[in-house]
Amino acid sequence: MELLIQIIFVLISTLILGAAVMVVRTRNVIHSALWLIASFFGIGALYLLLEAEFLAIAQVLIYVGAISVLILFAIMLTHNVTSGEGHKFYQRWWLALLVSLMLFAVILVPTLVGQDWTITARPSEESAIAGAVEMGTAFMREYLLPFEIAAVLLLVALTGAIVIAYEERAQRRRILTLAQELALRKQQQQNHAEE
Amino acid sequence: MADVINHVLNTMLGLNAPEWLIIFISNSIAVTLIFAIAPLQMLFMTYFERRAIARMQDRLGPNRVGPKGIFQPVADGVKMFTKEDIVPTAADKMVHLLAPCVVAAPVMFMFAVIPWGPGMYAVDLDTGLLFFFAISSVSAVGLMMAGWASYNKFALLGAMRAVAQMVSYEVPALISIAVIVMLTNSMSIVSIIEAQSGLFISQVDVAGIPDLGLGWFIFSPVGLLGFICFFIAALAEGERTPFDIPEADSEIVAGYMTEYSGMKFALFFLAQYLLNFLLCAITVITFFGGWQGPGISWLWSMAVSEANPAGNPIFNVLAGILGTFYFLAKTYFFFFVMIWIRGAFPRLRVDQLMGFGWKFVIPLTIVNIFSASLWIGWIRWELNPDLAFLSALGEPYSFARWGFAFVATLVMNVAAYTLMTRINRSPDETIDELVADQVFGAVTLR
Amino acid sequence: MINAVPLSAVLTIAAALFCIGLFGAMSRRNAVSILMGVELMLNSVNINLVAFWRYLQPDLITGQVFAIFVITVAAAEAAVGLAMVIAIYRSRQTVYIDTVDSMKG
Amino acid sequence: MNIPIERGKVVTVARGQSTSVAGFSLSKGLGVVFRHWRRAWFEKQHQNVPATASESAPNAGNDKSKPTAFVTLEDMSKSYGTFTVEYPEQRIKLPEAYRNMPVLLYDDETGHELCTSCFQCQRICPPQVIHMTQAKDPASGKPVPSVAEFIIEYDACMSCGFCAEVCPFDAIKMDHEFELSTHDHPSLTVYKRDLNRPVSYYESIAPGFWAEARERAYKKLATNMKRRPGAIGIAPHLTEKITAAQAQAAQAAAAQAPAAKAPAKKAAAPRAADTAAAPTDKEAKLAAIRARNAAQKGGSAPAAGTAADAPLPTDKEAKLAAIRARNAAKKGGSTPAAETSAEESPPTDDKAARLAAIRARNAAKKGDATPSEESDQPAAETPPANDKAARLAAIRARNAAQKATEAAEQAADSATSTPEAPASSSEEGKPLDEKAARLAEIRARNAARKKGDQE
Repeated sequence: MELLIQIIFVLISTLILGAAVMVVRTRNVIHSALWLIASFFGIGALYLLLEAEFLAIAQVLIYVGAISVLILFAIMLTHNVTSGEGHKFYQRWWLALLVSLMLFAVILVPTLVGQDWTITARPSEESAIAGAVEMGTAFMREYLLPFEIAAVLLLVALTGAIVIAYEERAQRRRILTLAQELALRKQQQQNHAEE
Repeated sequence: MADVINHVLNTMLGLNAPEWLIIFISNSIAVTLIFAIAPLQMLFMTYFERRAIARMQDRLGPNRVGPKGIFQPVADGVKMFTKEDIVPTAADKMVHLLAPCVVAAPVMFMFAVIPWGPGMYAVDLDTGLLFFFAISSVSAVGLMMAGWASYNKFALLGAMRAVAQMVSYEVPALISIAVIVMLTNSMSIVSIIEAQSGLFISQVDVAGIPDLGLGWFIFSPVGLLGFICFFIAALAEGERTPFDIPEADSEIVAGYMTEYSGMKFALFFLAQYLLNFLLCAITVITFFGGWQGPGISWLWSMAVSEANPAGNPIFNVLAGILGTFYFLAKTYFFFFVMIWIRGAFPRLRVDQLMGFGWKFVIPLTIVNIFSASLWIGWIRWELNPDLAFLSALGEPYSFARWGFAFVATLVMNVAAYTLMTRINRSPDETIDELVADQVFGAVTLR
Repeated sequence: MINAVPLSAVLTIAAALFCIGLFGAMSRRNAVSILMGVELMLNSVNINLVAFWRYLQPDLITGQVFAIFVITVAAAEAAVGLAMVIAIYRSRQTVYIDTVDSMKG
Repeated sequence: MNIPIERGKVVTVARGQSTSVAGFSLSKGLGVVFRHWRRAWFEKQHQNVPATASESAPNAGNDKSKPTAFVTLEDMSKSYGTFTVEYPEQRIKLPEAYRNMPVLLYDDETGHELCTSCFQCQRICPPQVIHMTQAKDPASGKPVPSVAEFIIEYDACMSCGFCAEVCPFDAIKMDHEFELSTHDHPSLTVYKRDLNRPVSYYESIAPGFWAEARERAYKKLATNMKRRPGAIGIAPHLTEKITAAQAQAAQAAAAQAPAAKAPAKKAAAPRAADTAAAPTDKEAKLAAIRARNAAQKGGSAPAAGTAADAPLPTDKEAKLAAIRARNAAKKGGSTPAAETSAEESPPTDDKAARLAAIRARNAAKKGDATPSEESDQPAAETPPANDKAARLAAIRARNAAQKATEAAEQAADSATSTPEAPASSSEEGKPLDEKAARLAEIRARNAARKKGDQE
């Protein structure tokens, strides 16, 4: 059974990392967005493997369902076809690569591997908290304040996003009904007649 | 499913199969069943729709291929298989190929969570309902990919409209389903259905009520308003009239499906019809008691289950058959309602559609959540000792409390509905001006 | 899962994802790609949180709760970020961050 | 309730509902659609056309074989039930004025085609798909008011119905047959043999139209039949039958020798009378008809046209020929118009020659007396050439005379050729010089008239 789980874990991690690399490397912005969605799926699968069921489904619902669609919309609204000019990367992109490699190889891996984590054996089957019920109660009890702050944050962010992105249409085209149109035309004729 | 297989293999045939083999067999049977039943449902649904919409328009509908036109979907299917699959040269080959898969695959996932009868479910996730809607939002990504990959501005526009509509109508769908989750304290679909047994009065165990499996949520005002909002959202999610703007023939050629032909087009078609079926199924499960119906509980009491392993498996089969019959009858009734609405109503413009969604349906669902919380509060909570005067309402879960809650929430919901309709009239027009307002050409219909 | 895969393996996966996200955010000129890189980084943080909850503190739900908060923050950030990108595109007709450097207008 | 709507004027229709609660009108709409759905399972909007008055039973709608027609209500919004007509099994009764492809009519009794090939339809046809050639009288080579070959290219015909409207003899009518798809394209060029339809068929599909056109069609047919020698005007597929029947009738007529005069007189009686006196069994009726035709033909047939009687074995033939010759001579003398006489009854050979000679002389005289008449010649000729025109006219007259003599010898041998034989080459040769003579004569007359005008 352990071997099976290890195989699945290796598969999922290759999916996640492979997709992440592709997100960074591909030229076409749309393709990188699609690879991003693939990596979100991989991360969702990893959560399932870690028995965080509600989180996996929330990940799929929020990231794959909403945020990636938002990113795709943004790309399409700003993707002018003549986006070919200029290279996709900074000239000195290798510097960024060096920094991130250094960060990974020198700092993170030694700390992680060297550490001897005190893995607590799984206490017992039923107390394994995976479900949404415990999370709901936690939100309403210990973490009520962060929950409310998160709610306010979302509200502020959304209204802010709308205000920023709202294109003030100079003259909004109202759909006049026939009666209004007739009235409008009569009015125009009157003030035309007055001049 | 697993316990039935376990019962058959171990007790009946006596060979003590290992645990994982039983799970493997039962799951593989479930998966093959789903992959067999889903396309069949789709075939029958296309036939059912064409006959029903034909009768509504005073004509016969397909009756040439096979007796009464039964094999018409088979003919359509063969046509779809044999049609040449044209891919536009400037299209993004890989994404063009992947798009139908990304649209059709989630629909198959959603079947995993649907219970067809008592004990007849592929998997019982304890967040089943949320899983259902999470996976359904993935197909929106598939639509976007299809629209973009076809390198055709009509397809792109159609895709954007479809995705905007699906995402914006997912909000009311989820909120109106949240009401049901509040009523049943769990998101697992199986427990939602089990909570709808009894007779007309849900969530209140009043002695002497025979368990006829009719305690559906629709019979409470909270459920009624939830059903109305959810069904409107389901119509929009499944792109049925009056919300089928994305592939409305008159406006944008075939929406995101313009550049597809042959098998890929059939996949889109399959995904759309199965999504409609599933949305009807979820409507039935959450508001009309899924496979609940008179006689099920009696049969199930004698069948093999955890509660009484000594039961006779024959009753499993019988209860399953009756349950499936109830479930499918109700689901196809709602599909008929979808077709009925398609036969009766014109199509909404995109701005009307969005306005209707955000200004009418979502406020109603929020009000519905408020009234649901009142409903739960009144029925279930013990009374704080110093609020003695409320003790007149009787014990928690008592009939008196149910009556009071029923009346209160009914008044609240009806008031919300009429308020919403009155608010949504454009502010600068009084009733008389609305009368003078021309809706259809030169004649005002009041 | 606990005895099959050591915690450090999951954490290295998260770290790798973080570094890839960092590289993506730093090396791309297109604003939307930068946002994607940031999303990857946030997701790697989430993996860490869930891994710690699963391996070290399965009884307390804190890990998952914080993962949910991170998700909400990521969503809010993505919304505002993309709104800004669209606003910039509408005024400057370009999405390349290095060309958008003057504070005027 | 129909609402008079003038352009631009705003009309409000109160439907009696006081409040317009949203959702209420939606459910009314659903109600209407559901009623249609429910009643569409049982009711039909069309019923079988009752062939006879007795059969107009309400449930006649579902008998698939008989043609069906739609039930039109005063207020169409009250109409429920399916209106689908399952085409190959059920068919809608086609309206009388339905027109698909033109067909030719022939009279059932006499087998005579109504068409006299007057070329009107050929000229009027917008896509020019009608082609016909006029029948020639095998004996004299003169055109006969009947059509030899009639072709319609069905693939290009657009069924506009112009030919049917313009035909003065009601010979060509529009058919109701629309299942004309075939595999081979050439079969869409339809010849007369396939175009012919009996009048009874047309009467069945368009009774009203035929009732109007009946009188004048038959009157014209009667006159034309008299001018058709032998079996020329008869529909091809009926020719043998009709000619055989005529032979029998001739024998029957001969058997009642003394009554020879009676049939002739009877033949002259208007056609309507024949049908009234039809004997009981069909065979007898046919024999009577053929007798009448033979007598009628005998009367008008010119001496040269005796080909129809050739097969008579007995001496009767000589007697009949004599009767005919006498009538032809009588007829020949009395007819006023120059053309018809020449065409209808070329008198005995010497007369034709004498006429031709007279004409030649006049043409010659005219030729030198009036130089100015050349002006109507094509401008290219100069005045000094007027004697040339006269000489030409003289030459032509001489040829005409010579030809007339040859025609006399041939008259004897052409009698043996069977009437159906297509126009043999000899016939074409003969009419040529005759035409030349006529041409000269026409020019002469024109010249004379022109000179008259100038003074």
